[in-house]
Amino acid sequence: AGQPAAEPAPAGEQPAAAFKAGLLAPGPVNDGGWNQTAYEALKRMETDLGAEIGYVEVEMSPAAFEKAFRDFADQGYQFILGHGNEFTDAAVAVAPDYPNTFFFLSSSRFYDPSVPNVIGLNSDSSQPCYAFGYIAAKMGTGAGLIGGMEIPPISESFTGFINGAHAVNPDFPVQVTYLGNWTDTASAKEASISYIDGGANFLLGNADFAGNGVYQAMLEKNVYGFGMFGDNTEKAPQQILANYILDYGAGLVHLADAVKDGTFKPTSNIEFGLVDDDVIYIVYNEGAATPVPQELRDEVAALYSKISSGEIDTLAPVE
Amino acid sequence: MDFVSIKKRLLKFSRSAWTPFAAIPIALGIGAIVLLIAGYNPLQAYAAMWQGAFKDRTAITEVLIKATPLIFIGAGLAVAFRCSIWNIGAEGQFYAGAVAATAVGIYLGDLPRFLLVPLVLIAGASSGALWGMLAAFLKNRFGANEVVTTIMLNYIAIFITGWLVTGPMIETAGLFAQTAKISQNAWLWRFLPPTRLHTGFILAVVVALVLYIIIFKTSLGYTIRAVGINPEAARYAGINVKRKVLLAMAISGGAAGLGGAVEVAAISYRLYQLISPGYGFDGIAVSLLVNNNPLGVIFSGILFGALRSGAEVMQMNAKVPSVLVFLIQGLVVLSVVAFGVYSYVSKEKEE
Amino acid sequence: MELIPSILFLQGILAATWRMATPILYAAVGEVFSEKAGVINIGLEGVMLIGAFSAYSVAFESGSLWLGLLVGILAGILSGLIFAFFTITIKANQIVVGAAFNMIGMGITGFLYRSMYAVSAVPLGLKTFQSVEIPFLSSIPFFGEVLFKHNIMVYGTLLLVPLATFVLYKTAFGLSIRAVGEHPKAADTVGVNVVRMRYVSVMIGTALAAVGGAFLVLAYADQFVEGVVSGRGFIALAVVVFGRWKPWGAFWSSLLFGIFYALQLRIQTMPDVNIPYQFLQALPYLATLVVLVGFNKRRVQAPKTLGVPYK
Amino acid sequence: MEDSMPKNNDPQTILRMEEIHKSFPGGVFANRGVNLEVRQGEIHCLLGENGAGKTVLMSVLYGLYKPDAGSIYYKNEKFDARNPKDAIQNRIGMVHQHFMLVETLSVAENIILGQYKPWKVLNNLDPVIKKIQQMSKDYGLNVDPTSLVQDLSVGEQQRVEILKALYHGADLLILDEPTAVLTPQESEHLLDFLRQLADKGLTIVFITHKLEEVMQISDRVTILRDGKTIATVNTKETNPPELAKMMVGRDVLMDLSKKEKQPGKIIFSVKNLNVKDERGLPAVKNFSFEVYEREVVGIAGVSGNGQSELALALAGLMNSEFDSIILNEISITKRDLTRLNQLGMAHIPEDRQKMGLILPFSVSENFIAETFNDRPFSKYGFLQFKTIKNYSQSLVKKFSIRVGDVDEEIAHLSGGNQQKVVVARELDRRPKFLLVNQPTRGIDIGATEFVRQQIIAERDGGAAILLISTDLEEIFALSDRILVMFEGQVMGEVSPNPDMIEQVGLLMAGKTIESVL
Ligand SMILES: Nc1ncnc2c1ncn2[C@@H]1O[C@H](COP(=O)(O)OP(=O)(O)OP(=O)(O)O)[C@@H](O)[C@H]1O
Ligand SMILES: Nc1ncnc2c1ncn2[C@@H]1O[C@H](COP(=O)(O)OP(=O)(O)OP(=O)(O)O)[C@@H](O)[C@H]1O
Ligand SMILES: [Mg+2]
Ligand SMILES: [Mg+2]
Repeated sequence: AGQPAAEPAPAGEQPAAAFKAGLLAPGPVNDGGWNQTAYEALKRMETDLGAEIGYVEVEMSPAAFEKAFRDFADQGYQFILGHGNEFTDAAVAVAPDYPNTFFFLSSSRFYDPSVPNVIGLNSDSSQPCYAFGYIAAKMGTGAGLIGGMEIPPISESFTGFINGAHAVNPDFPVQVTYLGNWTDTASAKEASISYIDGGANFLLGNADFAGNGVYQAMLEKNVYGFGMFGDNTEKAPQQILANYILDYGAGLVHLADAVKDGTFKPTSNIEFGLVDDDVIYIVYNEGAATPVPQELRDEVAALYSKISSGEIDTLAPVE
Repeated sequence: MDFVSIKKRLLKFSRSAWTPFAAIPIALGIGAIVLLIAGYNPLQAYAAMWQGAFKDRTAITEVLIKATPLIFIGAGLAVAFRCSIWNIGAEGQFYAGAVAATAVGIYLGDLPRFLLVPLVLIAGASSGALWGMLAAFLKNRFGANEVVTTIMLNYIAIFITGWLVTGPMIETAGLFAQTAKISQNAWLWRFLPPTRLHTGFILAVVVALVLYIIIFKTSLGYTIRAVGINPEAARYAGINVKRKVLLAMAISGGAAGLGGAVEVAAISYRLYQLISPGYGFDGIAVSLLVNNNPLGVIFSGILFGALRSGAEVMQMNAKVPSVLVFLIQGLVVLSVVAFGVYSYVSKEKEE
Repeated sequence: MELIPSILFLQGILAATWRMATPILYAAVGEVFSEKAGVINIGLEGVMLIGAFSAYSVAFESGSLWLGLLVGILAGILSGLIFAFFTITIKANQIVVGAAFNMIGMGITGFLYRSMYAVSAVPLGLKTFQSVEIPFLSSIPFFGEVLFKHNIMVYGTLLLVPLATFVLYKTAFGLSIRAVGEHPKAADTVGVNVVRMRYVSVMIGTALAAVGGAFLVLAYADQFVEGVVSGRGFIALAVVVFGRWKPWGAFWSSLLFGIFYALQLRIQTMPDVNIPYQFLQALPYLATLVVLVGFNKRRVQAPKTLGVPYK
Repeated sequence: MEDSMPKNNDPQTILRMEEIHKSFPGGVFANRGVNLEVRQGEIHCLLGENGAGKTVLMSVLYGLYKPDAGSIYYKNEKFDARNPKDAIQNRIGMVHQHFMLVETLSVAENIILGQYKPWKVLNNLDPVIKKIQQMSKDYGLNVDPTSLVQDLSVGEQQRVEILKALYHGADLLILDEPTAVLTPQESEHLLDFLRQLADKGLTIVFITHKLEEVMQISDRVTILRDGKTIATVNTKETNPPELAKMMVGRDVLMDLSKKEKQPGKIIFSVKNLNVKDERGLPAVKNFSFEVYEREVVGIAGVSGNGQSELALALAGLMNSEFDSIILNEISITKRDLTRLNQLGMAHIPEDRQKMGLILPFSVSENFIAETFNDRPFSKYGFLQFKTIKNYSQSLVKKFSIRVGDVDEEIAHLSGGNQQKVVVARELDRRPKFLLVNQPTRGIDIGATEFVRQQIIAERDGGAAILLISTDLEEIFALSDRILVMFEGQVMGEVSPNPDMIEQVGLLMAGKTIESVL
């Protein structure tokens, strides 16, 4: 059954001009990964703030980006999220025409006082992945990381993982495979099997749709792994040891609330990390065949503060 | 040329050019049924779509902007298809053009504008042409089927681009998988501010026009069509068939490459891994839709641009997944085909 | 590299080769039928998507993989019927209709997937076809792993290819198909129903393409995702040409493609290999080009009326 | 004469077609009330100009087309074939004008094609092969059932076609211009064979343009013109001029008046030409000849003896080796071969549809197929449509080509008119040297007469002409000297003296000149 066609947002006790939040997603919002995270955040604004929401899975061509931003801004959207660094140029081009609209950019560290209404939001996946790497190196024989394409949100998470693993054991075998697309679940699964054949027993997939193939391999070959961006336990209930939850919604609702009230006065770009423990956190799977032991969880907890304080640089260049 | 024959020609042309438009209602009708089944309100969806494409001057110019790469690619493909070369590789040729244009736009960025802009466009066109000629060469020299080679060359071009933007050409900050911005001197003129309508669109129309003239009015076009229809007879008439195949692929690839260059120089100003959302494949339909007539491509390109442009607003406002637009595009193509056959039959009866 | 790891490496690649080749092979063998009869279907990618989606949704709703596969095949046949109507009855250009089918396949499956399996629904995974280890044989070192530990749809190709060869070359039906693609008029004058033969061949083609798509969701990964076919339909087209329009040719060519694909994935897992991954990914496509050029001395012609409507 | 047709239920009558009408979209009326009556065991010729409706009439009988009106009685019953299968099942066999053989299949496969239900397993063709071998022996047809059709000569393919019809079981055998592609010997053989079949009780409908054949073989003749039956006559009671007149509707000049040869200088000469065919086997071996001004040199030979390769090589369309080629005192190198056109050669190719014409193009676009790049047809690379049209209209008039508008697609013209377009285009360039290959194959007498007159006029105008033809009658009618070609070599030169026909036939069969003279 489809969603009901456009109905006015629950108006309730909203002021005359409803608060509108829009999303430009670079891929299908049901991908169980990157795009879905943003979509769910948008839904949170609807439920928590009574915002009127709109999203568009924008054609992946720069020509489309600017138009989509304008289409939203023209309709009075005050909060528009471009979910990916690729939207930066377009946001910067459009923003000066809509001073009353804030343009947020995911996986971006953009901040430029001359375009104060464009704000980069980076959720640092390398931090939880550092913890994953750490766990893998403690518990496993080797790890395989499977990415869709080589872009920063992906490669940074892998850098974090490798750094975490090498913190335990500099010789811990861990390699990265890129698929070159976001849709090929079969290749993702095959890449996972390659790692397993090569002796690895930990997998981490960060490839949107294609990531399903990685979970599938965990399940079928019974090796450990982690869930990315949300609770993926059901995809491999015995094998997933922990999920990295990116509750983008929690982070965004804050911001949106401030935007709505007119109190949002940014002075820098925004970084979400483990320190924002309602936005980025790890949930262990108690139902796993071999849950992460308590001592290890304690060690990981100790890492958190070091990461947050900057003592550990999860993004340190690998080799 | 007397008045009657001019009128006859105009009539004939408008008939062929408008066929796709006449077929749209059919496609939309079927789309509406699908929408209804899935629980959406088709009227609302289509109203949003119409809004998105035509609500004001900006929206219309955005349609033209979206149509631009399709016109370049479609007009080029019309030439290849007229020569009976099934170039499925416009996607790769578009990438090749975008890459070369970006390289020139960045590394020769100090050149003055009047030099740099043409250089960027020439680089894009020639790089696309070369990529296309590679397939023609393999066909001529080894008899390698171009359907296969151009598909393979698509993948290879996309992977090379991916490598360039994550490796050698990555922006100096080295953060994101994209190149630096090309020099401002390479930017195409946006002549209708505040809209983004740029000279690239004009260029696309001119290219389509020129290719139309070449195909139908010149002896070169005569040879290309002759080779496409009957290579044996063309050879007998003294036409060097292999050279025409090479040329047709050069034109086709060149137009696609020029499209890539324009996309970079007018819109994105830099290169990404996925600079094309599948223009090369849409271009096939854009060209075939109007029976491989480069002039008709202007219309079908705009039609596809409008559908795409409208689909995004449809998703924004009517919450209908924009993937639906692929379905509608496909249905448009099929109904045009059916329509074309129908009008052909009725024409036969008239006579 | 030491001996044992290198044998394991090879074993892994070869086992993966067959799996990776399977979806392409189904589609390619189907396309052999279609092209032998004179109809080229560049819409394979779209048909595979349609097959994948319908197989998945039925298997998901009913809980039966076999029912899913069956419905996938039916959806393929229906697509073929429509394709045939346009290309054979209406005599539209086959490339145009194929291009339209790619769009329709992408659009309809994406749209229905969104509408039916809305965001954050229940778990969408299936219990896929599991590996069937052939008794005794699967315990043979090396070969056991490579050949005898696959799921039923992979083994299915072993049935498919000889069967397709048999049908094409050893039955009156196959004889008619081959005749219809070469010289339809000649076939017509001896009482072969050209239109019917082409319809049937096209539908065999799309049915098998749908099986290839269904394989991806029923026997590889466990759920449909948009664009899951990821270009395999186009590869299958290449495989048909490369395999010289023969089922066994398609078999070896898809294996060749599979081996390069498996190889590139394996090389990416190897430490100390610093080739940019994009070059590795380009490997299967480059290899296809090179082999196509290098081994194409003895030119085999396409069916003579390929792409040409009859009458 | 129609009154003389036997009425209903004549036991002798096997087939009667009454008032058959058949038209095609676009207003072509192929049959406009044709009547045909064929008697059991006779050889019945169907005669008529190109486009008279012969093929269409037989196709209607055979179930390929549905008639618009009219009725058919076959073996005294109403007969209405919905498709060829019906016809075959009713023991009607047809050998089509253009071979209906699938080249990539074997002879046996071609013969059994369409004979079985789809699910019939053809694992073992041995019984079929045996049966074909037996039949081939019985009929003296000499056909190897296991070879691929593409490896067979034209004559062999013809025999396969006949065998196919007989294998399917035929009481009525239709042959549509079967001799058009055969050598005299092959034709002779075929005619004898058909006579034998008829003597065994088979009924034969035989379509041809060659009046001698009609006279030689048939019992009765039906003449069609413009889609209507003109007459049915007993062969014994008629003669060629009368037949020709009925076909064309006027008297036909059967022999060409040709001025005495006035030898001039050598225009074209070739020394030691060698050409390899597509499979890389030598097709033309050390071929040398010269053609003088005002002279027609005829190359006679059984088809498949290297004539096609010879013509293609000279036209620069096929790779070749040679010691020298001289055209009009210019020595031609290998590279120049493709430019021979510009140097004064014209070429009328053997297959107009494959090489001479670009079918979906218009008549006028076909007229400029070789000159499109030259002034005045093209200026600065732009085609000059007005000039081209005027020029085309003048050619259409000059060569009396029957076409409504020069912008019409050439595919819509009849075969004879298509050939006239090619001839007109080539001759209008006033060539020094004219290479003509099978100029009248498959076209009717009216058109044949015209084309031959044009060739002679060209000779008398000073051109040197090389005429390649498998039609001996044509060779003798047009040539001043005859070279006989066998397996790629010149077997000897003879003069076109009608007494020499037998010798030429022997040379064509590979006998040496010494043994013949
Ligand atoms: N399929 C067709 N569609 C349209 N017109 C046709 C078709 N087949 C034949 N005709 C037309 O019908 C007429 C009769 O053609 P037909 O082939 O019967 O002539 P024919 O007597 O066999 O001539 P020929 O001696 O050249 O073989 C011609 O004018 C031809 O152009
Ligand atoms: N579908 C068609 N539409 C229009 N014209 C057709 C069609 N099919 C055949 N014709 C024309 O009908 C004519 C008859 O066909 P046919 O093959 O009998 O030619 P022909 O006059 O006998 O010439 P030839 O001697 O070369 O065989 C041809 O001129 C052909 O171009
Ligand atoms: Mg005929
Ligand atoms: Mg004829």
